[in-house]
Amino acid sequence: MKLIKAIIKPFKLEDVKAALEEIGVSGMTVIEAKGYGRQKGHTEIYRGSEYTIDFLPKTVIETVVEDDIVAKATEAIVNGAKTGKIGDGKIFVLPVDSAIRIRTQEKDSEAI
Amino acid sequence: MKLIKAIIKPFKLEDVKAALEEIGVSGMTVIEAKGYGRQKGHTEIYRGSEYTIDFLPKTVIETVVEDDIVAKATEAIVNGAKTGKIGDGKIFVLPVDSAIRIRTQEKDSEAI
Amino acid sequence: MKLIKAIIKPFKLEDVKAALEEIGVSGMTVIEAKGYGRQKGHTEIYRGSEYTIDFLPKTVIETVVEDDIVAKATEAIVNGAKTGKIGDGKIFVLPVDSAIRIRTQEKDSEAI
Amino acid sequence: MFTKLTKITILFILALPAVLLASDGSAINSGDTAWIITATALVLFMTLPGLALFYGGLVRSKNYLSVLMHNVAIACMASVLWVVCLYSLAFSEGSAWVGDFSKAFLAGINQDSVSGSIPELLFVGFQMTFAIITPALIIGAFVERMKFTAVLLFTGLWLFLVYAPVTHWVWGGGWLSKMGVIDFAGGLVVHATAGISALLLAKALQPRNGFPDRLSVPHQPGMVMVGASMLWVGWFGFNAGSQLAADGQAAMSLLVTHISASVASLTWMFIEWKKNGKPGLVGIVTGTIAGLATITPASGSVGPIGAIIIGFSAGFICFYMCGIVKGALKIDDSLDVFAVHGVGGILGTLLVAFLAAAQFGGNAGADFSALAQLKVQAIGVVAVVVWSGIATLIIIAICKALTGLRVSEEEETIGLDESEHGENAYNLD
Amino acid sequence: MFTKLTKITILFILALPAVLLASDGSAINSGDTAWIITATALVLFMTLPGLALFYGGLVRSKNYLSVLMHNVAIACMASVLWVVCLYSLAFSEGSAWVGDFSKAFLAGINQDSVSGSIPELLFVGFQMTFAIITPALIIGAFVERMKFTAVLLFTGLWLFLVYAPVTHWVWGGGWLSKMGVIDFAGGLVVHATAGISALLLAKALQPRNGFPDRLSVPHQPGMVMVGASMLWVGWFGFNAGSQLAADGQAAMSLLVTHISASVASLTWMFIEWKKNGKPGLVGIVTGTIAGLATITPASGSVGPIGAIIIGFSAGFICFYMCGIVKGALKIDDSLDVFAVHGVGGILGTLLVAFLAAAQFGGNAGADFSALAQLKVQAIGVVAVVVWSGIATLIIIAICKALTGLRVSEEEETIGLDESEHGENAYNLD
Amino acid sequence: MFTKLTKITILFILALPAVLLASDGSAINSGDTAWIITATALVLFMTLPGLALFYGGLVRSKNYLSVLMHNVAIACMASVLWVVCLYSLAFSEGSAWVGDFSKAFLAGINQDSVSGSIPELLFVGFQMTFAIITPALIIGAFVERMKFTAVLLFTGLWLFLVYAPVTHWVWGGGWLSKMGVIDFAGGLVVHATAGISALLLAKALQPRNGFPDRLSVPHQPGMVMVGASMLWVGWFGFNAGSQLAADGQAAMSLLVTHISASVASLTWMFIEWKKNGKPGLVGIVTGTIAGLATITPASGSVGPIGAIIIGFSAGFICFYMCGIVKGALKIDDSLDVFAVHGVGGILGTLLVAFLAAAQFGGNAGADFSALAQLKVQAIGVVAVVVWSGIATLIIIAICKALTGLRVSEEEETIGLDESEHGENAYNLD
Ligand SMILES: Nc1ncnc2c1ncn2[C@@H]1O[C@H](COP(=O)(O)OP(=O)(O)O)[C@@H](O)[C@H]1O
Ligand SMILES: Nc1ncnc2c1ncn2[C@@H]1O[C@H](COP(=O)(O)OP(=O)(O)O)[C@@H](O)[C@H]1O
Ligand SMILES: Nc1ncnc2c1ncn2[C@@H]1O[C@H](COP(=O)(O)OP(=O)(O)O)[C@@H](O)[C@H]1O
Repeated sequence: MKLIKAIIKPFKLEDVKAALEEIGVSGMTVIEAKGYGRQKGHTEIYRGSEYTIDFLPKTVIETVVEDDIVAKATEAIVNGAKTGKIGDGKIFVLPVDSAIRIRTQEKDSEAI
Repeated sequence: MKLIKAIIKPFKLEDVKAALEEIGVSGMTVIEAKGYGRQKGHTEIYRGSEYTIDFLPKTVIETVVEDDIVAKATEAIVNGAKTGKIGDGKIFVLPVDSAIRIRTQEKDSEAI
Repeated sequence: MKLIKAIIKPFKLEDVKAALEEIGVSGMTVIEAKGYGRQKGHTEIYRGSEYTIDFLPKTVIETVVEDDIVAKATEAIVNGAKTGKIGDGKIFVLPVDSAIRIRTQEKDSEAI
Repeated sequence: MFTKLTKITILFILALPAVLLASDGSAINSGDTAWIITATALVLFMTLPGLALFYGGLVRSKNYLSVLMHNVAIACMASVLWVVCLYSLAFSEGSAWVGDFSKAFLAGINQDSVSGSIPELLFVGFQMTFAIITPALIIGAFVERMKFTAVLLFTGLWLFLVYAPVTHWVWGGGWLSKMGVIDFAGGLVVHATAGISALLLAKALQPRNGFPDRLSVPHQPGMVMVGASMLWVGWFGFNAGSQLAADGQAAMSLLVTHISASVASLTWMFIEWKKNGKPGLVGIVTGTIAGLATITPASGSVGPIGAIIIGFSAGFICFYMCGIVKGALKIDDSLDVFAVHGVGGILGTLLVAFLAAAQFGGNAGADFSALAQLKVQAIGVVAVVVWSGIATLIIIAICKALTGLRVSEEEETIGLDESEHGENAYNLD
Repeated sequence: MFTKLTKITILFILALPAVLLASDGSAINSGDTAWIITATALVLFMTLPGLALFYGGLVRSKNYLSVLMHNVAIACMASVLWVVCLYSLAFSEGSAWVGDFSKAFLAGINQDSVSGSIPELLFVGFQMTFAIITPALIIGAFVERMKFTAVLLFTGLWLFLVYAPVTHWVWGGGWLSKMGVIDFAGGLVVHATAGISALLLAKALQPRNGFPDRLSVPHQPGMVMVGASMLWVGWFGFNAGSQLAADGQAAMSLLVTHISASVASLTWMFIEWKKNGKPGLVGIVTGTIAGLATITPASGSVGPIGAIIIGFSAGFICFYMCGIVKGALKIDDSLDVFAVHGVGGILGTLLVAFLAAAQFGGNAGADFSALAQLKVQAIGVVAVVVWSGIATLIIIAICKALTGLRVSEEEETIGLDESEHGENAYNLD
Repeated sequence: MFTKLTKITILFILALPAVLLASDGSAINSGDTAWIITATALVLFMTLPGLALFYGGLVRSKNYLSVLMHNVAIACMASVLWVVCLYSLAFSEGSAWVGDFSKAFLAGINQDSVSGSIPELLFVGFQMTFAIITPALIIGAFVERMKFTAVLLFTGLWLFLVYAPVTHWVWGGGWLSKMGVIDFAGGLVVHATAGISALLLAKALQPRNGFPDRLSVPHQPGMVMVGASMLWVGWFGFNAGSQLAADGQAAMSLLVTHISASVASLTWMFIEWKKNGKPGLVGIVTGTIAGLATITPASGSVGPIGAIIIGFSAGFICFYMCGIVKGALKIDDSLDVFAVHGVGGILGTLLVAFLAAAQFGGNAGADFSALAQLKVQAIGVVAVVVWSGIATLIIIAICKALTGLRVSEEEETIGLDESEHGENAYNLD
């Protein structure tokens, strides 16, 4: 099992969700975040003073999947999230030791 | 050391915290999230238009514990978080290489 | 590759970001969280009733880096985040299997 | 001489719009009318959105919209019932106990009807805004757990059984009014009735889950302050408007209202500072409301010195009452309706017996006897408290039978916004 | 006898401030003036911040500031243009179709100029607040996608081509006024013009991305309620202020306005409850606005019974119109400007032909013929609808040519706050 | 003849409520009174919650509640002190420099006391709201870092040493008033005093941590707009209320106030658009406030043309002053109190010397000399600036000695809401 952590542009959430569902991944947890990277932030000017906004709104999607569909899942995320412009984000894959469904105490592949 | 990542219903946070404390786990980090899974979202109707809310509010609890108490900790979380209804959430266990307490630079088991 | 997950005091974010940039880490994702640990919460009193606030605002920084700079990076975070007072937070290091840059599909060390 | 007279006559004709004659010979004064139209707007503003925000900021975010919903729905219901027959029950002649239905649907009242120096229709409208805010005050007792159907039923019955008769007693020419009770703008009619009913309803409803140890803090203290500010400004309409004229006494009412609010706010702030170590925003503005509620019955009688005394008493006593109700009585009168409005209204009603006296700068005549007045005021308080109490218990019984009072535990946990109204307050993406 | 006269004379001199004589011999009444100054403040308050919040709470958080910005910029533009020449075009004599430029820059109007019983400058100011809110209503049609430059250009042209002439027709002594059309406070002038123009503009702009299936819910329903409350309170100034005097009719206007709002709110709430299973906050306050818009043209003519009928019709018909516009017509009139204001304004304009009659408690004389009046009202509706429509299409064409109507898809995705105004609404750290 | 006279007499008696005679023979006008009661409510509304929201939206979320707290506490303190003796110091006869204590605790003023054509108690109340907002304006200079104890001490002393004497000079019959200075509604008394004191206090306090490079953006620009809107509406009470009557000049004051606000808003918006590429919400509404502050001293003298000129100057000059104070002077006058209010107030005070002239549509008589008036105005400005400056430095020294000015760095980092008031602004779970 792997945890796929995808950092994407917020307005791409719907597309990524749809892409994941298409390949049968239908459980995920979504977190609002702020990102810093090559994509430069911007400045806002209020009453003549400049304020630099370094961190840009990003959305983190976490989904735990079986090892064999990691590749398909990351591909789906890329397809859903890609705009081709800087700041599209990253996907990280982390190992997961085990999973439990709280409601039923099912374990691992049954749980996700 | 393991990172236990539990996705639960928000109003169960207090119960889970209490259950974890009881078994001696007294450090954790909590993040608001939105979840998507078998539990269906709902619709809201404004002025005759239907809006589908896919993502439901969830709370993510992350706690890093020694390997030997992982089982006890997940059990405690299950006990605290379970309502028996769909949408109770999941627990994922991830391996952790190392830990540092920022204040003291203590490492690993001393740090958590 | 490792995922460094640092839980810090929110007002230290700028310092940690600066410290990381100095050693060449210039990609990170930041999440607001609430923490529970040795640092006690506080009480607020409204109209004579006491309310206990257990969870304190914390900021989670996640950055994926090459294995060889993990040590430098955690050191930088400690330097940026340390106030020496209880509640300064923790750093956890987790293994990462792979990384993808969504925009270019570059992989792993090219991606971060 | 003749030309002078002619000139006067001409001038007079020009001045006529200012002194429109009603069919029954009494005159509408445009200045008084201007002020009372404004006061009507101000008192409506107190509820919508003033009180709604004041209360809404104090609850958890998952119940915020339900509080606003209660305010709107109660306002609409009260307005319709007012015109249909409550106005008639409160202000038509009837008996010493209650009016009759002679003015139902405002029968017989038209643009030319006069009440004092203002159009009677305006008096109807001004008083309507009081009939809106009074049941809305009770919301504070039942937030976060009462069924919406029960809210509607309770309010409807309460307006008939409590508000209309008590208003008749005190302002509509009923027995308390004949006895000479002083209640300028509603210490009894508004705050005592609402406060007592709130206490009993809170008791009947049982506390919110988590009371008293695991409740959440007010979800937006800033919103509480905004609501309190609107209440403060609107209270000028409430108290100074109750003079029903734009004159010197209206000015005095405005001033003493403001002073009492200021003194009570500072009193509350300093007590809190001393007791808890920090002066808080929710505290200071709760003091404001206590000061406003307490001066209300007295605002037509006292002077600045009296206002300072009332403000100080309000801040002091209401502060401690909040703790007593929740701590000692263990009643979850959630937003302190009784401790602030009930206690404040009663306190002011009693204090005015002394502070109306000329020695305190009040405007009572030379033959005023504080003790005699105190007796009348005490009778008023007892009567209103007892009657409001009994009627509220009856209404609670009816609601229990017809709708049930309280939502299920699951609905309470989810929050009323979603479970009762299908909406969520903050969707910041 | 003589002393009496002298006394009268003295009294009169003392009373003079109340009856200031204007240079042309007519008199300013201080009470009427007091009320209309207040009404002017109330109507400004309706837009800033009332309407801004009402609309702002309904959009997504990423477009919230842009809605506020539209309100402020339109208010400022309309104010300046009003003084420069719109007032003159609307209210100077001119022809039956439009005024002239004789009062441009308020030429010839000074502190002593009188209009009825109030200073003409006050009439200018009061009417200015109507010229502010009317184009601001249209914002609801184009939120979340229209270019800011186009908003400014559209508004400027619209005020000249639609608002000023229609105002002249109905209130400025133009042809509809001569025909005897009843439009007390702007069912035609304000709501019908804005509603029709909104519909056409929404159609021309095309729907927002995601319409109708993937739109987001209102970002803060509580804010919608706060805005609606402010509109409600301010509407007292709008309708009762349109009497231009503090008298019995002003009181009646206030009362019927309030009743219609209350009944429409409850009607909407119960329909929604029945249809969707839950009574919602956004729903009930939309009902409020529908009730207010619909009574507007009738608020100088009907009585309480008429107000109840109007309120009920407003709640019922506007509720279903919301669904029809978005569902059947598939026009993304995003915040239902046409369904609520356009339909409401037209509905009230037609209903008043019946409800002004004495049988319904209206104030029409004995020789009033509902059918004859209905014909006039219908002519008014058709004329205003047709003219607003044609002019709006022309203005849209001009805007398309000069500025373009719509932001790019990327800007829309990012949200107008950031892309058009460089700001973000919520920075809670 | 006789019957006519009788009729007149009868009419007159009926009209009497409108012309209540005070004990000293002067008369209260109910229309004027109605308007000034309303104006009093409007000016209170400017501070609570108008200014509180305007300022509160500009700070970081961790200091938002402290800003509201400052507004409430200052309002309460100023109100109490006003009644205790500030009114007396400002408006009793005394000397050319300051009043005396003869009216302390409003001694000798009752319901029948008259000031002009309104009750003196109302004048007391109206002026009280000015004494509330003026020190509240200074909050903008010290947000996010000043100790709450110091805020209270500073404000108390400032009202005695700056506000009361300057008010006496200009409005209380003092030396500037005798010299003929024009300051209709407080360019000098309110905006110049507050602006200068703000600048010096900001300098003494030192900048906030992170100034100028690492400051956070306004936490809720929408809230800034809501506050500004309330200030705008309330300003009608401020300026048109300063006429103390409901007459043609009040209408003119309202109109020029509104025009200046509109023109200044648009000016600011277009400069920002041109300079920064985007027109922002915070910018346009800051322009609004600049336009309102600048017209304030002139709003009793100028016409529409003058208002346009003032509005344009205000938008232009205040825009650039914001940059100069923070950029060139490096003073962290955090919310631009000096650049907007100080500069605006002074600018308007000087411009009125020209724009009051009949050529610009002002209401000065034929013998008006702009240059002579300019000299008087300049003396007024210098005197007020110098005196406010000196007194503020003294007060700062006292505060440093008794309470200290600034919270610790840790408290500043945590935010004043939690460290000073023990509360948090947003608890959305
Ligand atoms: N090393 C990293 N660790 C964690 N998150 C990262 C890392 N690098 C980038 N990110 C996240 O990915 C987002 C996009 O990265 P950025 O460098 O701006 O663009 P791109 O991915 O197109 O090169 C960032 O805003 C940040 O949230
Ligand atoms: N594969 C997954 N990866 C990450 N989070 C998941 C996954 N599946 C479910 N979740 C999270 O768990 C929550 C509950 O899951 P759901 O399928 O609705 O109910 P249940 O756990 O009772 O079967 C979801 O809302 C989501 O936040
Ligand atoms: N075992 C843990 N797992 C996850 N997060 C933890 C753990 N222990 C502490 N934390 C996080 O670190 C923060 C600081 O920890 P705390 O014990 O209060 O202070 P310190 O790190 O100085 O000992 C907590 O608020 C919590 O967010």
